[in-house]
Amino acid sequence: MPAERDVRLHMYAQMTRSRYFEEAIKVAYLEGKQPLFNMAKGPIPGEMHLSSGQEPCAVGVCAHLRADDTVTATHRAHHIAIAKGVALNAMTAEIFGKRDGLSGGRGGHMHLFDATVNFCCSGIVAQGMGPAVGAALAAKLMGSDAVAVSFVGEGAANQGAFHESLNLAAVWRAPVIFVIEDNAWGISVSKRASTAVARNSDRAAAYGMPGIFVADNDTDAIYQAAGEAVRRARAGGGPTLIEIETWRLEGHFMGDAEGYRPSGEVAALQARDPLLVYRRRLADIGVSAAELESIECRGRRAVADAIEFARKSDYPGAESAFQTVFS
Amino acid sequence: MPAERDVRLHMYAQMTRSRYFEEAIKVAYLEGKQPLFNMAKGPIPGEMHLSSGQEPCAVGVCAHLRADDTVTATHRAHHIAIAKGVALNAMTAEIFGKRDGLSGGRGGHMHLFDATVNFCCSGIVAQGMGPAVGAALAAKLMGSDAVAVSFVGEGAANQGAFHESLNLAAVWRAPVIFVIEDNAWGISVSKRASTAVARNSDRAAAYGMPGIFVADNDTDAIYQAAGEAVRRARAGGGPTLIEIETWRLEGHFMGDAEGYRPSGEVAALQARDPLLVYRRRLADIGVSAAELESIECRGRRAVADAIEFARKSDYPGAESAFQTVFS
Amino acid sequence: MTAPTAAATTRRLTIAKAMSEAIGLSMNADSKVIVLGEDIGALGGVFGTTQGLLERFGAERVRDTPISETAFIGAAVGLAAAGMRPIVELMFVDFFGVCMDAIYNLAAKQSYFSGGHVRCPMVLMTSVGGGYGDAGQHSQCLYATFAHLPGLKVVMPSNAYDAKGLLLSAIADANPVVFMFHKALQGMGWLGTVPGSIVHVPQEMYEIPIGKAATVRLGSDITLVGLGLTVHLALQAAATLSSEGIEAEVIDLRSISPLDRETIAVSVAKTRRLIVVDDDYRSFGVSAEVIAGACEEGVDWLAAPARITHPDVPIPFSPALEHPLLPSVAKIVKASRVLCAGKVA
Amino acid sequence: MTAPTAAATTRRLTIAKAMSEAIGLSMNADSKVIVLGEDIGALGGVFGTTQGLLERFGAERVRDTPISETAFIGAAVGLAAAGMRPIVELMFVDFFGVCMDAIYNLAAKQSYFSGGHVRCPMVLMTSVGGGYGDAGQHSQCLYATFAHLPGLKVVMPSNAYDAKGLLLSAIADANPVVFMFHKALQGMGWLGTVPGSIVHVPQEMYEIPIGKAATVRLGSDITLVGLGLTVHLALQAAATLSSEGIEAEVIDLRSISPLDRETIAVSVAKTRRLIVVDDDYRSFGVSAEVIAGACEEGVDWLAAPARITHPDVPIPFSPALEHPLLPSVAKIVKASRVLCAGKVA
Ligand SMILES: Cc1ncc(C[n+]2csc(CCOP(=O)(O)OP(=O)(O)O)c2C)c(N)n1
Ligand SMILES: Cc1ncc(C[n+]2csc(CCOP(=O)(O)OP(=O)(O)O)c2C)c(N)n1
Ligand SMILES: [Mg+2]
Ligand SMILES: [Mg+2]
Repeated sequence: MPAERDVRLHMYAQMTRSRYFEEAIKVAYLEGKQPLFNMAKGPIPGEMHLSSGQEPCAVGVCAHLRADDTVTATHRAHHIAIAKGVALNAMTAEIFGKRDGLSGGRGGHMHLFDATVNFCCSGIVAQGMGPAVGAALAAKLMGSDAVAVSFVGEGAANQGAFHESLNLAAVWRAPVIFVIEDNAWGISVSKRASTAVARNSDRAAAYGMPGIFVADNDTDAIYQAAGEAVRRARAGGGPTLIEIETWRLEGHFMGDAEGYRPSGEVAALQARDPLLVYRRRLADIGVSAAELESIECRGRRAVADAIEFARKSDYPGAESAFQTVFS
Repeated sequence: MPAERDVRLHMYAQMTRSRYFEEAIKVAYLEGKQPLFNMAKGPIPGEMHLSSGQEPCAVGVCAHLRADDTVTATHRAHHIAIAKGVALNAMTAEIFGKRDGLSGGRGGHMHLFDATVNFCCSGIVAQGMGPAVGAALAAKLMGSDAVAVSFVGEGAANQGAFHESLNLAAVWRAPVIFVIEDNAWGISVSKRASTAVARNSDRAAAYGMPGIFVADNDTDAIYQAAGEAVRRARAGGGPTLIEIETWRLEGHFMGDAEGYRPSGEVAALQARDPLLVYRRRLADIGVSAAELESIECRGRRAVADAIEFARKSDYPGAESAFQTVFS
Repeated sequence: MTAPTAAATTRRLTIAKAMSEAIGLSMNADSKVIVLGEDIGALGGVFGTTQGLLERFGAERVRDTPISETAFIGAAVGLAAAGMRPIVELMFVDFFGVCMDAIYNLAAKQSYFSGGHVRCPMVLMTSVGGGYGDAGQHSQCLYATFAHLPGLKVVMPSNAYDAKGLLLSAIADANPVVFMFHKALQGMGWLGTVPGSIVHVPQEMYEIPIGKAATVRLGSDITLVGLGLTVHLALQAAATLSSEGIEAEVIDLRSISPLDRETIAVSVAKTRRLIVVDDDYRSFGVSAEVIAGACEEGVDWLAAPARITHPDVPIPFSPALEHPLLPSVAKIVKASRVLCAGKVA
Repeated sequence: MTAPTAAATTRRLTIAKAMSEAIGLSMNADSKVIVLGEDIGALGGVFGTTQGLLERFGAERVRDTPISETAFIGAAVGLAAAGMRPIVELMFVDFFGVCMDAIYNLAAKQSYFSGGHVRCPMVLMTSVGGGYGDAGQHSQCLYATFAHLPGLKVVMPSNAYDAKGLLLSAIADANPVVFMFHKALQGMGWLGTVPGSIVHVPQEMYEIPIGKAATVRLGSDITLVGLGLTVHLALQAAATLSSEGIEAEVIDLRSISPLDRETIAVSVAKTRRLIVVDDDYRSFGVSAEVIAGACEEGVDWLAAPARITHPDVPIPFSPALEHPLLPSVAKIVKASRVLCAGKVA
């Protein structure tokens, strides 16, 4: 069944909030990095991987998740963290390396951990998959119907951890859903050039698990596919692999000149920006312009508040670098 | 087409030689390890993984190979080394840790390297697969029609290197054949308990390459399947995955009590010993008892000579431990 | 803290049995403790670390895994994050190369990346050491490879008493602990065992604190620092040296990381002579850290500190090649005589 | 052997350009040289190590790979065994955990296991170092992690001249060489670069011998040993110290393994004071090996040797946390003053 109206509004709210967030991060990230771009400078140093264009993957899946469900994500995780309900202020402060950040500035944008909603991410491609299988097994052993979801990019589907984790999940019948966000690129290397099959969802057969492909970055279709997978997992039906066709509207990381990308590709994708598409769809089902604008407005405010919170927060004291190495 | 008569006799000769070799190694290995079994003692210390029962996999595939074709094998490699044409005397001396061994006693039974026939093996599960892809690419780049074959056990099909290597081979259209010797066991863990699919050959679809399953440890069927794969590879048709149902007639390693193994399993397999089966088949096509016996006799003599050669060879001088760390 | 001498009779166990016992007691006490690894079920562990556990606790809590170290060690990290206390076995430390990311980038950093909000209470058991002809991919020690990386605790017992106490501490620890056990001390019949590793082990639960070395022999002339197997070599050497009028103090590190620098410093301040005996590769290893750590403190050496280690070459298969490369009682005695020459003179 | 000062004008290149140039020259000279790795084709390497090579040599010899380090580094081992000379890039050294077996159990031991009959002429290029806010999985150095393992040579240049010469030596070597390049010296605009790393680089091919350190500044009071980035910190500190009457000798290791113990020994025999500056984790690292190696030789120290390193904690993201943990000119000056206090007094 298609998503209820309120679920769709919720997903739109999350998508817009996520996009506003990336736009605000983009602005803050570039501060101090112009005219000469130097990754080490400005309020947000280091690499920055934006998720603009991939919001449907995050919201379509996470709309089915509870706080006690686990999500492990990757280097490109802002949209997923927001959809999973990670505290926006603390997450933003973390990205700014501040004391009030999720981990007091120790982790940064590639290492966002929020125990309250069981969210984490790691910067090593595909390495979050094993932990997701473990979290799923933990739920099973503790007699809970919680599930785990591991988000990865299509490039991760060629990493050994992908294979081992899917096999192990299937052998254990673990309640885990593997979600591949196929944005067609692994930095500068195209999926076609790196992957021996057209659809990674076909690889599910190698593990005797259902493999679902969702085309066209379609929020409602993702919601539906994820819903079935999550229900199956909660009911003890074991793991599912879902590959979602999505788009990367930005460079791999901020500062990526994207010389490798066919000219016009990004423009063509922007014309089909999933936020515009979904907004139109909501209007078609009768959601008023006023309602949409108020959703957008709330999102903008939440993001603005988070950025302000992060900027106002102090830097951590140097001594705290030595704390929490061990618990 | 089925194998020519002379090819079949050649395969039978290799199989018997291989079996006699394992029987002789078994005897030598147990010297000094009785009554109290201590792996460190005797003329052959360390782990010993015998291949008895798996000879058809080795001869059926290697019958199609030339000296300039590369083979990478595993911890259980004697049958493959013999089928690939590794010098038996030097190989045996290596297993005895002697100066005349393939590497002067540096490698031992899990690290047999013979550059003259491009054979090597490694003790880390599945790690020989990447090098096989590399050797295949080297042949392609050098304009040769040589191929590479990577032998692994079914347990290796759940290791990340398996997945990465098959995908890379397919993307590169490398002339490599991946051969899985499915003896149903990874030490004490059964294939059923560790593998999410019944047949690893089905996993070939995840890489868009042909996946062939050969049942019943059938030497001629293996020969035929391997022939097609090798011809395809030489012709530029890319990689193939072959899974062969075979039997492990011994423990995982010498000293394995095999308490985990269903009683009667080994006895049942012994009754279908591939050497007996193949000997009968050859008799059926009219190979005389005398001819068979002379083949067996030559094999016994070659093995006896190799063992004697190894025993007579000196131990390497201690100083040689410091040589060939670098070339 | 130090192990009772083998003289104490009643319950003399091998390290393998002591480890199985420690795990069993922990599984009894805490349903969150589970075991994962290759051949740890019906087989009871290739090195006997999980004997009888499958029968007692069942296949839900004692899980044989596929040969997928990256996945099942990664799974242990996720289990630990979710509040379980997984004990995972990496059959041979030599296999770390297929799964190190899960160990050093995930397990080791989970607490730090989360600011202490997500813990990683897991134990990674792994076998180390050679000397029995298993060649270059099944005989390595790699102590420093693990100890160099922050966020991991690394321990190794030299006897069954310490094995049980250290393993119980590791299981109780809120952090990832790499528990190394030396094959030459494990007490598997088929491997042969240094008798000194088989000692009295109390039935009950007890802990040996992680980060504390044990001074297993007192002496005033020279400090011999060892770990695992080399502790026994040092003790035998000390006996010989004593008959020559050289009294060696022998320290069993027990913990490689954190390193008990204080116990070492106190000893070398007294003896002003130091030999580190380490069967890992020589350079960039434990032996260098122990010597450098002592030198930083500004010891007024009576003789330059020395190390007896496996040289910087892969471990060869042939006994004729491997045995001469390993630390030995004779090498320790010889080197100690040289360092103590001044004394005799 | 040592790099010409930046004064030498004509062809001042970044390390990135010098590396691309070295690879291009080798590919011209030898058709067996090929390059494999992630984003080394159209992108020219995330850190600019393969700029222009795809255009010049085509996709057969300059191969973008899937994100499959185990497979493509393993493939490099097979390519090398077959007589090719693969250059493979591991984008960040931090990723070693997913592919170390191919590096340390296959590449490093191929010659030994084969008794020298099968060589492994391959180069593994990998980026190291932090300081730009890339956090705990993209800022590590791990020098000792590689240097501890036999069968590998490990080098790291501090400037473009050495980068080209060391890379040409590595490509010509019959053995696996891990070529580390420090992100703070690479000369990618987007990373910022220590100016001293950009120096004159001759057009032609030349080699810098692997295993030889460079004494880049002569001094009689104290020896400062650095590698990569820390060489530049040591040189700046030496300038300040000189104005205070302390003359520091600065050694650029260039090769981590084999370590040039003789150059270090000669220097400390003269200065009798030693500080090792190393941005890798403190314990069980390069700093410990350099200090222990010197102490073994029996130096009559004027002051206890010291090390300035990244402490044993994961690398934090926030600049407020990371920067204070890194070696700095100020820390070197301060520590040098302490060690030389005796002199001034
Ligand atoms: C094991 C490993 N190899 C390489 C990298 C470097 N790297 C970071 S992101 C990335 C591309 C990942 O592509 P994909 O999985 O499709 O995710 P996307 O960036 O498209 O979201 C690479 C190669 C890494 N972080 N980890
Ligand atoms: C990466 C790795 N993990 C574990 C081992 C220990 N081990 C050696 S052989 C083996 C079983 C291999 O099973 P399979 O691949 O089926 O080969 P077989 O022994 O049946 O021939 C295991 C687990 C290893 N050598 N390497
Ligand atoms: Mg992608
Ligand atoms: Mg098997």
